[in-house]
Amino acid sequence: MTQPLLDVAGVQKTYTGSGRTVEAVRDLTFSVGDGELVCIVGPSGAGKTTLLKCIAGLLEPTAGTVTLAGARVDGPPEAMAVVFQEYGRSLYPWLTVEGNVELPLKQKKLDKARRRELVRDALEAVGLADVHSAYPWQLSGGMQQRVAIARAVAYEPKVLLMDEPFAAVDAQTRADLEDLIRSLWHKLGVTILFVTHDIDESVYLGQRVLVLSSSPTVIMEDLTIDLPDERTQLETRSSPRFADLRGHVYEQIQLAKHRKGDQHQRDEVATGSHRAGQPTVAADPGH
Amino acid sequence: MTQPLLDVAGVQKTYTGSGRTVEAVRDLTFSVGDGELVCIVGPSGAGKTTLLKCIAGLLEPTAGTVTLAGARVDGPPEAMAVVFQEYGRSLYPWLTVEGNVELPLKQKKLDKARRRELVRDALEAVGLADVHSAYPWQLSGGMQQRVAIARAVAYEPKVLLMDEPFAAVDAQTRADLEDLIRSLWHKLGVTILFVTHDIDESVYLGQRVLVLSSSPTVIMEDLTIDLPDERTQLETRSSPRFADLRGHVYEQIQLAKHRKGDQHQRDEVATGSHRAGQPTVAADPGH
Amino acid sequence: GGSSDEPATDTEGGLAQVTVGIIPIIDVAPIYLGQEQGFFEERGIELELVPGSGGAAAVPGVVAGDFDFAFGNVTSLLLAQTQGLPLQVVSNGTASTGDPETDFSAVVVPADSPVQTAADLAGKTVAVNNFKNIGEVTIRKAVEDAGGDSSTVNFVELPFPDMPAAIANGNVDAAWVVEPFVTVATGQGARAVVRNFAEPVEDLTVATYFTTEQMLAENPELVDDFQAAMTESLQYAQDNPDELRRIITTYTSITPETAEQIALPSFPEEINVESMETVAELMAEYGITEETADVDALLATD
Amino acid sequence: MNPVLRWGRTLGFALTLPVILVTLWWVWSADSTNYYAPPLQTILTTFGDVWFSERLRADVLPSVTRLAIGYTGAVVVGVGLGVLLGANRTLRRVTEPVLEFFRAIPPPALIPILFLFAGIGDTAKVIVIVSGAVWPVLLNTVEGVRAVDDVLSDTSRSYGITGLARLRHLVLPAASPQIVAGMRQALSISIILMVISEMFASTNGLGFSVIQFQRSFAIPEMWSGILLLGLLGFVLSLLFQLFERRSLRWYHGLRRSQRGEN
Amino acid sequence: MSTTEVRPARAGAEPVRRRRPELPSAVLGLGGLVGFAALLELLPRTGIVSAEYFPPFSEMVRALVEAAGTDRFWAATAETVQAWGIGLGIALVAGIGLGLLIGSVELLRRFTASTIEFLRPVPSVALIPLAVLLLGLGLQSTLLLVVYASFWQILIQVIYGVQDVDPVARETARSYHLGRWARVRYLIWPTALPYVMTGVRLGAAVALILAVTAGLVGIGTGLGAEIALAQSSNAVPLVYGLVIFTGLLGVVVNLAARALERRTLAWHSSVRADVGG
Ligand SMILES: Nc1ncnc2c1ncn2[C@@H]1O[C@H](COP(=O)(O)OP(=O)(O)OP(=O)(O)O)[C@@H](O)[C@H]1O
Ligand SMILES: Nc1ncnc2c1ncn2[C@@H]1O[C@H](COP(=O)(O)OP(=O)(O)OP(=O)(O)O)[C@@H](O)[C@H]1O
Ligand SMILES: [Mg+2]
Ligand SMILES: [Mg+2]
Repeated sequence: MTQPLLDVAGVQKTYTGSGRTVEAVRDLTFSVGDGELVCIVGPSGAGKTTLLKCIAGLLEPTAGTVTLAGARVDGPPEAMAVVFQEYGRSLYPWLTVEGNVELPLKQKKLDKARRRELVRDALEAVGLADVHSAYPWQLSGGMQQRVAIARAVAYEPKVLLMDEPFAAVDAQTRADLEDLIRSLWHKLGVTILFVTHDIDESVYLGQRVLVLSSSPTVIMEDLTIDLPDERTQLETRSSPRFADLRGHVYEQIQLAKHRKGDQHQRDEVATGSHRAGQPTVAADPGH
Repeated sequence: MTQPLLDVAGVQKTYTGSGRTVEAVRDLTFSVGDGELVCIVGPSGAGKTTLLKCIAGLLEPTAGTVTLAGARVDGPPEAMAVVFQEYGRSLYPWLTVEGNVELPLKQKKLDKARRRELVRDALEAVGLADVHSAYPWQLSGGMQQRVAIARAVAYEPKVLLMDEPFAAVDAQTRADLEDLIRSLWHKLGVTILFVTHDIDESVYLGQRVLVLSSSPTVIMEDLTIDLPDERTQLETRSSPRFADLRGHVYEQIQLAKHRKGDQHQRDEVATGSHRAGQPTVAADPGH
Repeated sequence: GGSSDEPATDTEGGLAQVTVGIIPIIDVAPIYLGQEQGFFEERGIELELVPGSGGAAAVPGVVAGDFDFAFGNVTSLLLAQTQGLPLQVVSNGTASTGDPETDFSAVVVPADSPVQTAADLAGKTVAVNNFKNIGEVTIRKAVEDAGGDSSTVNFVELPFPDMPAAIANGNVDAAWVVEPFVTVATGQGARAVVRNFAEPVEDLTVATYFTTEQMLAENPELVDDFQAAMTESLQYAQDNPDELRRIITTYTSITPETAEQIALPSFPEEINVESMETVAELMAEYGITEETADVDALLATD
Repeated sequence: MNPVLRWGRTLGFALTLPVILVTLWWVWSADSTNYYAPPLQTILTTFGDVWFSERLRADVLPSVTRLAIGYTGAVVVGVGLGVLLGANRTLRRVTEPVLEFFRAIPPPALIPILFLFAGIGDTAKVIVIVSGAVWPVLLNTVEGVRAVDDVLSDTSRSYGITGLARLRHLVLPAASPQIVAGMRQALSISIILMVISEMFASTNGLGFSVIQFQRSFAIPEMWSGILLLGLLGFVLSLLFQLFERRSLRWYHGLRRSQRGEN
Repeated sequence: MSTTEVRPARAGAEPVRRRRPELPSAVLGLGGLVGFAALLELLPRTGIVSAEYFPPFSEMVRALVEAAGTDRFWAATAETVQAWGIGLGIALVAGIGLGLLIGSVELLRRFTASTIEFLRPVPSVALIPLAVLLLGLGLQSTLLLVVYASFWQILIQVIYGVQDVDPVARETARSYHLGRWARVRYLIWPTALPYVMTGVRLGAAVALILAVTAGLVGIGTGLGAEIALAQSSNAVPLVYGLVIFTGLLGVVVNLAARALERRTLAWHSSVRADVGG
């Protein structure tokens, strides 16, 4: 691992308010090296978004610290871009697609020609070159999501946080975007934290995969993906090692879903190893 | 096929306004029998949401008609439930989770006890029994989406339209929900139109899969899924027939992505068969 | 105010209930005194006095029948007369003392003002409470009598209470004030240059009580009774200045000390018809009315 | 739809109800003997005599000038202060009671104080207009700023769009629907306060004329003035609509498109 | 390509919403009022304005306290509050009812727009003679003025609020066949509520202003009439004392409105951000 850039130490987050207290994240500790590409997977409601927001300096952890490049994060750090899960609401409805992508660049004080270029390239990369002058609300869900991605890409961040960025796009586009992210990562050496639900995606994309437990959340597994660096959709996905890793993550997720932070710790104390927690009442009541 | 319930005939939809005119849907004709489960796949921006809204009576087609149970649709028909792609915004922030699910039931004039029961069952089915009194904005993205699903399920509709309903949930939950939908479909005999990006999902769920071309949209393929009716995640997905069908749809989608309605028709006239259109400029500019 | 559409309803005690719209200033002290002394009750009238700010509300109040009688200054009534409103004057209200030294109304200027006589007001800015009203008429007459050109006076509307400050701050060159503000302004160093009620018109009738023609026609006895009671009240007021100063402090917020210092108006029983005619002519001359108001038509013949 | 037809429709919508109401008024007042409610015919005749004359320049123009300055002032102060208070909770809590205090004070009671500080000229009148019309803009701006979508807000923060850029690119556009609602309220309140301000220390103006007519019992003239005030309000609101349509194009477009109206 | 180093926090970036211990609003608000009072005390004391026309705050309060010892004062207050309460009540019911109706029926909105724009700017004060003539002096006329002035404010707010309904939420309601009433109750009303609350606060203040003004111009009784009386008697401290009292009534009204808002708008992002979380 290269020298650690991001350090998450004992982060805990409890939401209080309106008579409901939720311990979303129990205790997360991990670090990410400069230029790493880390995928985060975990059940719905595990606290992935919460974690990302804490790292982005948008939410203050109840306990623990996030350190970026040696300094404690207590506000949105410079040169970091975030793609939000709620992509639709993260686009400015009063700006055109182009305007949305360009706005952060203006803030970066880039000159007009450079902005133009970056905007055009980014929109082309996500396949939206022809809708640059439309408003976000004139676009389909998947197109909106791609605008949000283009915005982050055009920003040329040092650290890129992405919260299920491909959830609304079709399989083919998704594959294209995955390759786009990996190529960007190669080209720019950007550090990427990538939250996804798609296990294949996490394995295909990442150098490491973090598996989170159900809320209150701890880290179930920190898996290094030892696939070759040069990956292609067809070959990589059909390699036996890919299948192995994929299967492993899948298992962990299924475990995670039925196991919460507290059980996890209890288990560890009791047996020193992971054991499947009891299944929840959910799912398939018809049978 | 059972007697046709829904008939979509020559539907075309052009968006005009704000100086931008988009022919989203060119010409769609198909019908769905009573009690069928049809999946719709197509590239991002193909017009799937547009089509669903036309069927739901929320959008008037520019040309063509939608007929439901013999009557022309010109407003939201009775006993139809819709799960919107923009799940977050379709939940009422001023109502609790429970309140959101219960609201349509009140409208159905069900008595209190029955409503309670339906709400509880539906929330349990989507794995949210313990957050019934939270507000939607206190939930994670995937949880919000499941609330929207619970609302549709509790409504016990005759026709259920779902627009990428599982986009924000993790793989395990997604599998559970897929089985939930199929079991509901068996139990209640409801007719389901299901838009998804996940090819495996469309094959696993549907009796038929409609593949749409890029916008302006036509139907590229109407594929009957001849898998056995009794499906399980493990067995069905590993069957060779599943792989075949999956591969077929995948091919079609890739074709669809690079082919628009006009090309499609031109091609058909010219050669009488499908041919891959030219690839777009998008994707992976880094290489 | 518990007003009734039916004028003068009989109460159980056989008293006629009469509503009178007044302005809570010094000028209406006699009616308060008369009420206190029982002059109205003696004549079968139970008086209800409804304070208002005059002008805007009093005339429509009478026309609409909310007030049986109301207090108003002569220019307003003359103006209403030329506009064809069916009003009738029934009793005197206030009059100038005619004393150019101590009348209750004055045009005041800052102590260091170059204005020494009424003539000097020409070309100056003078505050009055209402345009085209009694202040404007009497001031213009005073200016002309002193040999100035009254058409060059710039009148500005200000409420009386704001005038002392406006003078002190130099917002206006001069201001026409009535008591207690004459005392207030002079107490703060202002100087009175002209007593505009006392000098230009002799024995000026300033304000009167009035009703509608309808009331007069339908209820002549009541009007008579009101008139008689008013006459007695005015007389009593004229004869008992100390009583007058005392009663003022009961229905206004004027302090007893101020009440001791202020100049009182005169309360003659009779209206000076001649002064009203002069005012009517002046109003026509100054273009306030299009034609000369018919004073006789306004005065209730009894 | 072709433009002629659209204009026709717009005009039809705009005129139908007024025509009905005016007709009713006309019929109802035709043989009115009530001094204060003269026949509409009389009022309309008077209207021409009174307003199509020197008064248009001498009275209407100064009024409209003061109105324009006062309204602009109210919008600038209201939006400026509103953004400040909306964005800063502590400041809002400190100042709210004081502002509420001022808001509840009747302008006529405030006027003497204004005379003390601003003299009796046009400045005081403009301040009267500002002091009354600022509230709807202020309140709506505060609420609009407070209600900025959290995801949008987070987006801005994470891209370092802070300070003035945040104001210009996030806060103002996001609050603009509510700010515009406030500005629209303020427009008619400005007209009302223009009249009230001209009740004191005035020598000209539309409100001044109306009050003078009222005081000198020139009732048809007074009514004609009220009609003119209404017309002024109507014309200004038309202009305002043009402004609103331009500045909130995205908002109306968004609503319309998602209502499936295009 | 960007070579910007990753730095801890942007210059000028807002800090994370921290839950630092905060003074309660009551204390802060009171602080604001005290500061304002101090200013009022200092202005005349330092001679910036003449104490004769603008007495120090302490004298205003003394005059007010003195007045508060009389029944007359409290009767006047009761009258003003009564006119205010009834007037605002009528304006609220009418404004909200018609606002919901006009706002949600496109056709109605188009037909009434021009008339509303015409009537709105007509000042209440210009209607005084008419009010007196139609309704006589006293409560009814005061009410007409109060209702006329505050009604428009509430109406416009409600109409704008109704139009702010989120399109996806609206489509949800349509597709689930929420009836007219259910749509108003569960969709339109909650959406418009923030606007309505602003309307209530605007309308409440305007109603109070008109209830007092009616007294000031002599068609009603109550605090306005008391102020007019004090003015015409040159009781300067009392005038200001009464004006201050009126302002304080406004503060109380706002407190009530805020409390109501916190209850009804707990879900709204504006209130959410305020209570933290
Ligand atoms: N604003 C909030 N107030 C209260 N609770 C919250 C809030 N936001 C999130 N939560 C709770 O915190 C937990 C974690 O939420 P989070 O959004 O981080 O999950 P997630 O891992 O991103 O899930 P998903 O994959 O569904 O998006 C959930 O139980 C959620 O209910
Ligand atoms: N309100 C609108 N105004 C203008 N154009 C629109 C509007 N809604 C959709 N479109 C356009 O219509 C086309 C189809 O959009 P639609 O939302 O139906 O696609 P979709 O198939 O649902 O895509 P996705 O899978 O990304 O959700 C897109 O090109 C989009 O830009
Ligand atoms: Mg999330
Ligand atoms: Mg869609």
